[in-house]
Amino acid sequence: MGHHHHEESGLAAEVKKATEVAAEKCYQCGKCSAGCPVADEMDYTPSMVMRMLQTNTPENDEKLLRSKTIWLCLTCEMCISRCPMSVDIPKVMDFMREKSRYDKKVSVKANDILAFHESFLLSVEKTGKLYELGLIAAYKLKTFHLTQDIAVAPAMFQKGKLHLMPELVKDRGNLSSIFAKTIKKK
Amino acid sequence: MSRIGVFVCHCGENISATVDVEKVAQVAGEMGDVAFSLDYKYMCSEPGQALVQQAIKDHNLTGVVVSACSPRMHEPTFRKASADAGLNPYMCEMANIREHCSWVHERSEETTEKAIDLVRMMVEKVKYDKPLEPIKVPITKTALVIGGGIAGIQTSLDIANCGHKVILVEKEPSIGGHMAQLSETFPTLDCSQCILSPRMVEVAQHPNITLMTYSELESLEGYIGNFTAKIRKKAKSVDHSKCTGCGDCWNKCPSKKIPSEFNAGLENRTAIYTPFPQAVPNKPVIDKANCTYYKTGKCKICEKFCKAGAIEYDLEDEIVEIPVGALVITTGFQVKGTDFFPEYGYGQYKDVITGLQFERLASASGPTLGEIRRPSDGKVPEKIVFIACAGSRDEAKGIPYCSKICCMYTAKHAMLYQHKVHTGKSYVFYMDIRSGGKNYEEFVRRAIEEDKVNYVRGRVSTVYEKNGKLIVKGADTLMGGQPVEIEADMVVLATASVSRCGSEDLAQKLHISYDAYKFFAEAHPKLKPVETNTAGIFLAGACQAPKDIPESVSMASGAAVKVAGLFSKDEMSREPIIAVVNRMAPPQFSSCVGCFLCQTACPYNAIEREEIKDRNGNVLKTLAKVNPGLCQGCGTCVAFCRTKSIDIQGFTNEQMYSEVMALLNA
Amino acid sequence: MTEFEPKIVAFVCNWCTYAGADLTGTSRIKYATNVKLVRFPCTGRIDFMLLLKAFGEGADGIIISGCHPNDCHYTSGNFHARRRWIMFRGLLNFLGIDTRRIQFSWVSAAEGGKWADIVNSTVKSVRELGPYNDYKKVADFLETEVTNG
Amino acid sequence: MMTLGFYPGCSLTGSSREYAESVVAISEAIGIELKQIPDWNCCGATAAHNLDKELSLSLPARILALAEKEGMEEIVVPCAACYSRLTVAQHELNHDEEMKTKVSSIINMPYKGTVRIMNVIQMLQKYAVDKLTDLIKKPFEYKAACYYGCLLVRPHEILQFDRVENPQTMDVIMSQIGAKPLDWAFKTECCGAGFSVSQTKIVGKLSGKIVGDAVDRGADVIIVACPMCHSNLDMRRPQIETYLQRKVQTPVIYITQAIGLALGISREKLGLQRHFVPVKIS
Repeated sequence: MGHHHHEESGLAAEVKKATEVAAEKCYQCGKCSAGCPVADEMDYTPSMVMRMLQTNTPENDEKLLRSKTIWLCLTCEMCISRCPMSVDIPKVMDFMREKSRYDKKVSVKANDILAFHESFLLSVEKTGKLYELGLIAAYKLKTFHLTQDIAVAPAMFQKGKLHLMPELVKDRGNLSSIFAKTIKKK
Repeated sequence: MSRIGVFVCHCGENISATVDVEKVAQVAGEMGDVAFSLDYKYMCSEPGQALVQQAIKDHNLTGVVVSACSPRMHEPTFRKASADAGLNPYMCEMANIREHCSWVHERSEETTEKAIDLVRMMVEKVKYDKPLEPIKVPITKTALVIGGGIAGIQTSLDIANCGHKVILVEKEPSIGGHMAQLSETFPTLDCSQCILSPRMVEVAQHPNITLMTYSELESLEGYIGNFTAKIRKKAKSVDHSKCTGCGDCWNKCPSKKIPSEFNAGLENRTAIYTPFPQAVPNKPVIDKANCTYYKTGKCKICEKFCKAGAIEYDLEDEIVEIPVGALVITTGFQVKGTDFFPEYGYGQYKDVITGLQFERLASASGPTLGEIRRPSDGKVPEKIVFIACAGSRDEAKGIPYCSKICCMYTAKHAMLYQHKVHTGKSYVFYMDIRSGGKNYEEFVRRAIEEDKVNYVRGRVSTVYEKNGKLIVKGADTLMGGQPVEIEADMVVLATASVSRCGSEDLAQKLHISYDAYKFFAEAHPKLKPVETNTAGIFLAGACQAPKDIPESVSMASGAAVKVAGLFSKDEMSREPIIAVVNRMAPPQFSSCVGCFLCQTACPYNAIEREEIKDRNGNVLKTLAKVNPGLCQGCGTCVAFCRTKSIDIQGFTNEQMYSEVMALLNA
Repeated sequence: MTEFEPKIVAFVCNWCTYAGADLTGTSRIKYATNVKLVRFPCTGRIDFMLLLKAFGEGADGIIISGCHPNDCHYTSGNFHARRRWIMFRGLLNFLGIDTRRIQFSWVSAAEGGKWADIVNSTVKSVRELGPYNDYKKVADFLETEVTNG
Repeated sequence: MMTLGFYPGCSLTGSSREYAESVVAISEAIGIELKQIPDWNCCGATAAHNLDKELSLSLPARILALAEKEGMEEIVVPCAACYSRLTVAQHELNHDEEMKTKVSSIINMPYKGTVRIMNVIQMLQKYAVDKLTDLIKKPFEYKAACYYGCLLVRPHEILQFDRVENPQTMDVIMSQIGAKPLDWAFKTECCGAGFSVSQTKIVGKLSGKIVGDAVDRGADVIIVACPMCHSNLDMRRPQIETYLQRKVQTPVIYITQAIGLALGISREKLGLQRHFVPVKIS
């Protein structure tokens, strides 16, 4: 009793397992790419990403994990909100980013973006909240963009928008244990 | 004791790939009362049927079980074959081991076991089968056609030309349907009205056709050959026998702001109106909902100007009852409006229009007399974008199917535009080009190669208005999904074709099935495309699924032949699957106690009272009696009967019990 | 230990569910082999004594399926069936029969996928309920109480 | 005075202080006391779901669990990003029992998933709409381009807030306080969101298109309900001007600030002095 069982492997299969998004649903209409605000900055447009998953070749899987596209996706959800087949591309992007980072395949072109995310989470891990000054400092150290926004910070202080000292969550043990059990586990 | 033959079909490999057919035949051969069994590649083929017939004769069979496909497919085939070999056809049953077994399970022992169980079930049933004789019923040789579009027109003419009476019912004031609205038709570009109008006139003048416009089916009772249709003739407020169609009334009517249905809302009409100048009949009706007189009690301007004195405000809806022998349903389709598309502006941008609206713009009889001018400011669009698959093939919008006609009419639209606006640029956003049809692909190629229409393979994400332009954001998937932005003057959406609003109600009145999208269901997707599951009711045109003109016309002629075939005889045989009340010797006469619960349950008023009298005329007992002409064999009465006195032939209590026991006591 | 395979009988109408199950086949959608269909002209024809009989003969579960409301080929048979089912359910409760063993549903001729889903979900739920051994009670009831209406 | 749970989120304590200030100010004016969730943490924002799914569910779950512990039935989450993360996480956990159990053990707290999460517009719809008209001291008579961004309306299946194309809820509230909301094309286009620091050029382009369209259609002011959108449209104005190749002075203010002005609350209390693009309207 039951269905044919094909042993599925490759990135598309991993995507399906983790996100329940089936790449084969995509019929390449391109509505996602048409509406994506950063499609023209990407190395592969969203519809192209789905096509590459469909080809199910190790070469294309590798290209995707090393692409700039996955890090440029803003999760604005425009694609899925208009997708005629309800293919949840943002979920696919989240999965591929996570995997790309754990597999150490992040595109050098995405260094800044990754650095920002990591600095952000570092701040959350240490303080429980976003410590903006700390975030900027950590980001600058990671990227060597030492002079970026040099004019903005003083203005922010002046407008009362930056705190010198972080606000701290009291139960920081709880926070670091959350990090230990999730992102730091792998 | 019965002598039963079991015939197991391989159906090529359709059954034998998952069911061990040899084993089924062998086990069946060992079942009680089974005198003969075999398996064969194609039971339904001529040699296959011959095998059944030969076995009936050789083994003197009293019953036959064909273990093959669904009885809905081949029961008539094998019953006829059995009858030809001298067996009563109702002694032949089918075990469905294809649709209900081989096609829905993998190859396994369980699958074969299940097939054997299904065969056993039917063997048990056959044991209790009784020879039945078909019921003869007379045929009313009048057809009722519902819907006066091209399908309805064609089928009416074909039936009428075979010499039979036709009543053609149309709910609008004129026949013509969508085809009358079209500009030119693909792939020949001949003018739609020019080829349609003569047929509309022919319908009106045909001695065998009674045209009832502005009318709708109210209810339908009866069965094949013997239906009774009630038709509501809506009050026209104009006496058409007096009206000359001069037009004074609509020229003077002060209510001029009603969106014209015929012009797809691009132009207005008056409250007293004919839908279009070539209407048939070309006489007006008053649209009561929009008429000043009906709304306020004052006006009557049309009456003042009517020289013929034809205006009659007091006319009321009339319901007529007509006996008919068959029906053809040709109610057509409708297209989604632009308001169905939030991402294309919710229908708020005047210059985003539907394909049907474009037809009116391109039509010589349309609001712009055939010039392509955009609705907002009458400007000739210099750049025009056509969006195919607008709503179709879109699961998220609830329309996963292909609307079938859009690829072709979009190519036609772009071509017409290029013919009319030589300096213009046109773009077609498409997903696939579906141009299967005679000269269809050539037509699309002509649009691309000769008329220089720019085809872009991709869907459009959004359209918005800015500075009098429509910004179209699409993508070119043949360029890796590269975004394409076009500043257009007009956008035409090839909106999805959907079933007519109200089709569910109509299906329920007719007791015919419909699919998930409310298109009417044909009896078999391949071999019975114009029949419905209800005998005597046929389908033609886009009420069954989206289709173009040639397809609608062929289907209409097909349905007409079915009707003409039915009407070629004076009476017909009906399946004797009807209820009967048992009879016994006096003094009981029947186990029926005359409670008449069955009468309350029967949807067809088929249960009558029968009085059993002695020689002196004294009533001894009152029993229920089934009128075989009216009974349709649903069996609801059987379930209601407390004394098990009423039973349904072919599905008797004995048979059903034996089937269940056979299944469970394997 | 092998998994318990319940015996399930489906009483279906000819026009909607039988045709829907045909469509399941035409569409090659797979489902469990446990369910076997018995064709009736209409769900209105289904005599509920027959259901008791089925339990009495060893069925672990029953599916009754016909046309959607208003879609009955015979106008109203499915309404009668539904009304009778509501009454019958009371009787089952009275007899102490778990009504989860009877699945009442509507499957149209267009709903091939839905039919497969119903079969599979019924097989699953009846499998969880386990074999049905109380049928003797029903059979006795049939013998003594009901035979005379 | 009624009390509602309050999750300000990190931005509202720092770079978007004025949003918090104006939310609190108008809540007071309509009779609502906002009570912060004790010891709340960051929701994880874009970074968490970009890098680790379980983390992106656990951080919001801790916040919601704390609110539950405090007995809060409804919480107001003014930051659209936090609102989105919290709502999406709650939805995912409610539809995945296994993950719910797992996350509960990660945060080491019981988690039910029953707290109702509201954005500021929903709070206004529910508790202020009928009072607002009476409280207006000085109608906000400006042409306003209401900018919703992504996170208030998408994913619609989960958020179920407003319609996904050309939403109207902010427009309705703005017209209630006297504004003329504009029909414009970029209401729900993305501003560049989390790229504020890492991809300032992209932010300049995306936000530039938004500001450009609003200005072209005659907007006096752009109204937002998201700190990320605000900082991109306001703080990144130099990059926007580079993209548009023109100077643009049109201010960007929070819907709560606009309402505050209409209710006659002082500019300082509403934090209007904290913007980069000077707010000259009053």
